[in-house]
Amino acid sequence: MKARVTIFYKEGVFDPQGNTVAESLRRLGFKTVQSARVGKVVDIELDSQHEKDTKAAVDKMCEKLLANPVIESFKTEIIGGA
Amino acid sequence: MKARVTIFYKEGVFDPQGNTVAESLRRLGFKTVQSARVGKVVDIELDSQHEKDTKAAVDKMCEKLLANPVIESFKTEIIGGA
Amino acid sequence: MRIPDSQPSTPDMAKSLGVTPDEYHHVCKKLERPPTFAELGIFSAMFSEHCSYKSSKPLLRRFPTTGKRVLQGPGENAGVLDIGNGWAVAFKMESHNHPSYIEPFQGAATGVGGIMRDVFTMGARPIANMNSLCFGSTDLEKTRSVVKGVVKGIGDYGNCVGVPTVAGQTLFHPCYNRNPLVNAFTLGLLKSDEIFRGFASGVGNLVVYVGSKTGRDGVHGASMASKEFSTEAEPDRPTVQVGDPFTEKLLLEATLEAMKAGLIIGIQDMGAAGLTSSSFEMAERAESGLEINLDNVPMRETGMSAFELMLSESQERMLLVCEPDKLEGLTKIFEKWELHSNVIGKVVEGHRVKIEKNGEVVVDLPVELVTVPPMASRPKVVPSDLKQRWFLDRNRLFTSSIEAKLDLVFTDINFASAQPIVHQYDSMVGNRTEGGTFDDAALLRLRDIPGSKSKLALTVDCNPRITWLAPREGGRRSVAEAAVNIAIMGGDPIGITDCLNFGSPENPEVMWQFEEAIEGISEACEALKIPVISGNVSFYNETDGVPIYPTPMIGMAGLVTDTQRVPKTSFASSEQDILLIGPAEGGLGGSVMTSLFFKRECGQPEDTDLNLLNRMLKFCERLRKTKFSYSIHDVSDGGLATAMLEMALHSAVPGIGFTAKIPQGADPDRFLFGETIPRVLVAIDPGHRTEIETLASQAGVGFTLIGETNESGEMKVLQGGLEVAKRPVAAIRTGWENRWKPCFE
Amino acid sequence: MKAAVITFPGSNCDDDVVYTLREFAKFDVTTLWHQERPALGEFQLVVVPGGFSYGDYLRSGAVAALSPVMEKVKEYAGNGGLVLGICNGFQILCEARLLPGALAKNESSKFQCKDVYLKVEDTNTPWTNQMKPGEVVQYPIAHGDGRYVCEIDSKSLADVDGVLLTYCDAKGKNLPEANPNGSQLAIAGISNKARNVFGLMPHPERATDLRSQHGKKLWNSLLSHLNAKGGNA
Ligand SMILES: Nc1ncnc2c1ncn2[C@@H]1O[C@H](COP(=O)(O)OP(=O)(O)O)[C@@H](O)[C@H]1O
Ligand SMILES: [Mg+2]
Repeated sequence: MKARVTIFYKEGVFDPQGNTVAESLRRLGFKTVQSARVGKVVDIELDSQHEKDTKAAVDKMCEKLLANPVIESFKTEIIGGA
Repeated sequence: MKARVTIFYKEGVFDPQGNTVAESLRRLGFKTVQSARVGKVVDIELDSQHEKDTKAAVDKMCEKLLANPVIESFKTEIIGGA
Repeated sequence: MRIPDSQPSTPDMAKSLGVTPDEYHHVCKKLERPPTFAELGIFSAMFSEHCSYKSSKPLLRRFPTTGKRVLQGPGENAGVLDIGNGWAVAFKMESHNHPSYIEPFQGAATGVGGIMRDVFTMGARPIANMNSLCFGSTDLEKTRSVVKGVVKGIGDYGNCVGVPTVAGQTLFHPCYNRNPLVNAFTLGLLKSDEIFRGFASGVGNLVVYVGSKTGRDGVHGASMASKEFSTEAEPDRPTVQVGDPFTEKLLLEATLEAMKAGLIIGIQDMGAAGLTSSSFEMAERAESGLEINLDNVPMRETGMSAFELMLSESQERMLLVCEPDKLEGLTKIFEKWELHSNVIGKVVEGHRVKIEKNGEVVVDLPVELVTVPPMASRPKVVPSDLKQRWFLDRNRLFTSSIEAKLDLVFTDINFASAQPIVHQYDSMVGNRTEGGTFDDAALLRLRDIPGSKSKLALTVDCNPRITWLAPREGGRRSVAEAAVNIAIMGGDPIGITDCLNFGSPENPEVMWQFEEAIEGISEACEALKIPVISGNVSFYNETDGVPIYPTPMIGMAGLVTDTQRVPKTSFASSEQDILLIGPAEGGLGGSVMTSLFFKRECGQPEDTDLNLLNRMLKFCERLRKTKFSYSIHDVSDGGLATAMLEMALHSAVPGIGFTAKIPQGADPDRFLFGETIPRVLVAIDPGHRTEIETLASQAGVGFTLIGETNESGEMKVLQGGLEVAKRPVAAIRTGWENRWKPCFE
Repeated sequence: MKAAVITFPGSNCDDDVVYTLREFAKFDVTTLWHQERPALGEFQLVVVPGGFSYGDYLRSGAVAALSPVMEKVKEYAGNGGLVLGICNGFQILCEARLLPGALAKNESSKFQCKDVYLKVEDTNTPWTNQMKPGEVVQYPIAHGDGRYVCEIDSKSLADVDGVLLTYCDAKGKNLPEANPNGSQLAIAGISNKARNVFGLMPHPERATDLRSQHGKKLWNSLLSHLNAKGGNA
């Protein structure tokens, strides 16, 4: 099974990278760009069958390692079957 | 409109972070983890209406700045309405 | 539900913001009204321990702070020392302990950012960073992730801004399990007549905000740093900020450019308690008044209240004062560096700060009421179990072999190569770093000063084990050890900064430790005739009521003027004599060996002989003026055994080995493992031995021939001609090189 | 001899290079701000220095490669002008397509600062003519994204044009443990077809009058190349 975790800084936490990206895009002529946020995405290949259990395990992984809940929020989803 | 760009190292380009994440997860007891890949995700808020035009613009942004075709591959999608 | 900025506050609000009933009463009486909610926010930040020094200020007066080199002592963003030729150095050290536990990477990174701003605010270009780190037991998962994050945070920030991290100290002890220490030091270089200060002077001058926009992040950071941790603390909103080293670099260049162009009157970074502390402190120093309109503050989020704007700790922001006709030039420079700037107020008559938002005055306070908080009275008491701590069971020590004790010391977590940390730091950017990053002190050439051959030597040191057993000696010894390290690298100490990390000041035993440590630091500085020019106090380093070991970190600068050589601190070849300069034996109280043997720190540390220290510095000075080459290293943690082995482990000579002979009549434990300072090892070709011995005699320090180097690949200890211990260097090296690696996997 | 050193927001080795070019190579050095679009014809050398342009945000060198001054640098390189990119400068030159390949995250995913050994692979260039084929020099590295990735899946150095320096051990062997970042084929520095554009991750300017002093060989190569051309590049 394949899971995807998407991690961003929480709303309200300053994202200097996103800031720089948005400014650069505008400088390049993409004037419609309002703002940008840069996050991390982690795709995990798991040897498991049950979608629900897998999602629960991946949520645990986020709490334990992949994200710091103090400043980051994350989303997990299953994106591929066994 | 809100667009999301997901960027990974191309197949064949070693992904050290993905490797480390997979190892750390296994060490933490998540034995079912086979492998992991770590990429970047950029969410862009745009002042635009047309989904198709917006997607085309974001694809251009990727070519011009957001991804380096020598080592990276990317995917763009529209994830939020105007 | 949100409280309006201008609403009068209540005692309950004060309590929930950490303002004590006495403090609140004092404020109401002076104001003849309750402060508004926004004003209360200001008091809560400025009366916090972190900003007010309410427990420590009277005790800090003990420090010697004057001297012929002192151009700026404590009281400014950083202290400044004259180094001759019209040039000066500004330096300071600061803690970022609590944030680094909650979010190790960002906590440590923003710590480095903050201290660099303190230094370039003075008009100095930062040229060197140091860091001193204390972590808990590496058996804990949490410790390993903290180590990894902290080191990466320090590295990423300094590397990106382009300031080399040239030295540091790393220590592991369970007392830091839930409260790691992250102390960051920055030194900058400036012309001695171009010092800038945090003065908001000149009625009619403009108050300008520059740097990142203000968000809600870190609202309450300053008060967080002044509260003990409890295990269940789960902050409901981010109290840790994200650092932006890129903006810091722009701010650094723009600020120095504007200073050079003569466009700035006074300047201060927005550190702890952000806009609040910078505005009130600048007005205080200049004895001026300010009017500020918060609507002009660049904001990252919508709907921010005055309370939030005044307390936000968004990073990479500065407040400065300029003359109105200089504004255009100033704005141009900031625009060039792609920075936001905005006029947010002006300097006015009187001595009050008045703050407006949405056309309403929400703060109107006399400056002194905010900057001169009521001092807290803190009782002190000698720890009741001190005498027990001092008991050291010599009889039990005798039952164990020398080999067993060597193994204890050589497998200690603190006996390790710092390479996994050091290689993550750019130690060379700036093109000034000489010598290795593993030497006793860092050496920097000053290529900026035309014609000057002077160099700077820098080190940070502290011995918390000793300080816990005998805080006065701990303070003394930290300074003494730093001085020896500087002298070894060819320098004369010129001044120190400190970072005093302690438990809760509400604990009388902690206050006793604090006062004693300050006394010890002061005695050592007086003996060395060097000043304390800046520093920082971090209290409340404890978890669930158990204080950390008192950790008064010392950052010392030295000046190298009389030599161009970069001394070697490792063995340069085989067949050299090894001389121990100083006493043949050292004290075992609080030593690494006895702490490991008894599984707790014990024994009464012996006092550092400060006269002997001065004579040792004299010896080092004479030694560096000789013509022949030598290797030199000081004896500290782990004693002579460790010091000799380190000289072998850092050596590039293949198969290097050595013997150590226990002198006749000497106590083997005290000889091999004693940690009294100063003791120094010198390795030289046998032909030069008598010259060294003569130098030592002339300087009035003892010496003993204790062994020689060889190519055996082994460490051998001899007593009365018999071999009493033998260990292969290669096997020890493997453990030593790999010990900290698991923290970085 | 005139050299231009470009400063981008976030460059931090610009001053180090200026110092070295002035003190050691006696260049008349001008610094250029990235927003400028100056005529570069008067310079015999343009240096894109190390640092963290735009904080290395998004991808090292990516944003800086789009700066106005880079249009001029491309023009200058197209006319055969000498362009040197060090560390972040190398990354910028790759991102600007002035050099082939790309620089990915170090294999260790960590920043690495230490001295490394480099083997000289080609001496017939403006940058290496005072070095010997196979010679080993020692420069420091200091980077997090220094893993060179070729555009083609090359199995040997013979397939790749323009490689001037590779990571090696003290004896000149390209051992995996001597490759500090996992660069493909141990490539540490590469030039374009015409050899007038050169990028490398290690820092010769930090090894000129400090450390190994082997950086001198690079500057001497440059000077002898320029002198041979009579100073008009
Ligand atoms: N332990 C100390 N020793 C000497 N000076 C100190 C000490 N603690 C604080 N100071 C001085 O008090 C002033 C205020 O310190 P601090 O609040 O840490 O500065 P900042 O506001 O820049 O963070 C500084 O000038 C600092 O040098
Ligand atoms: Mg300050």
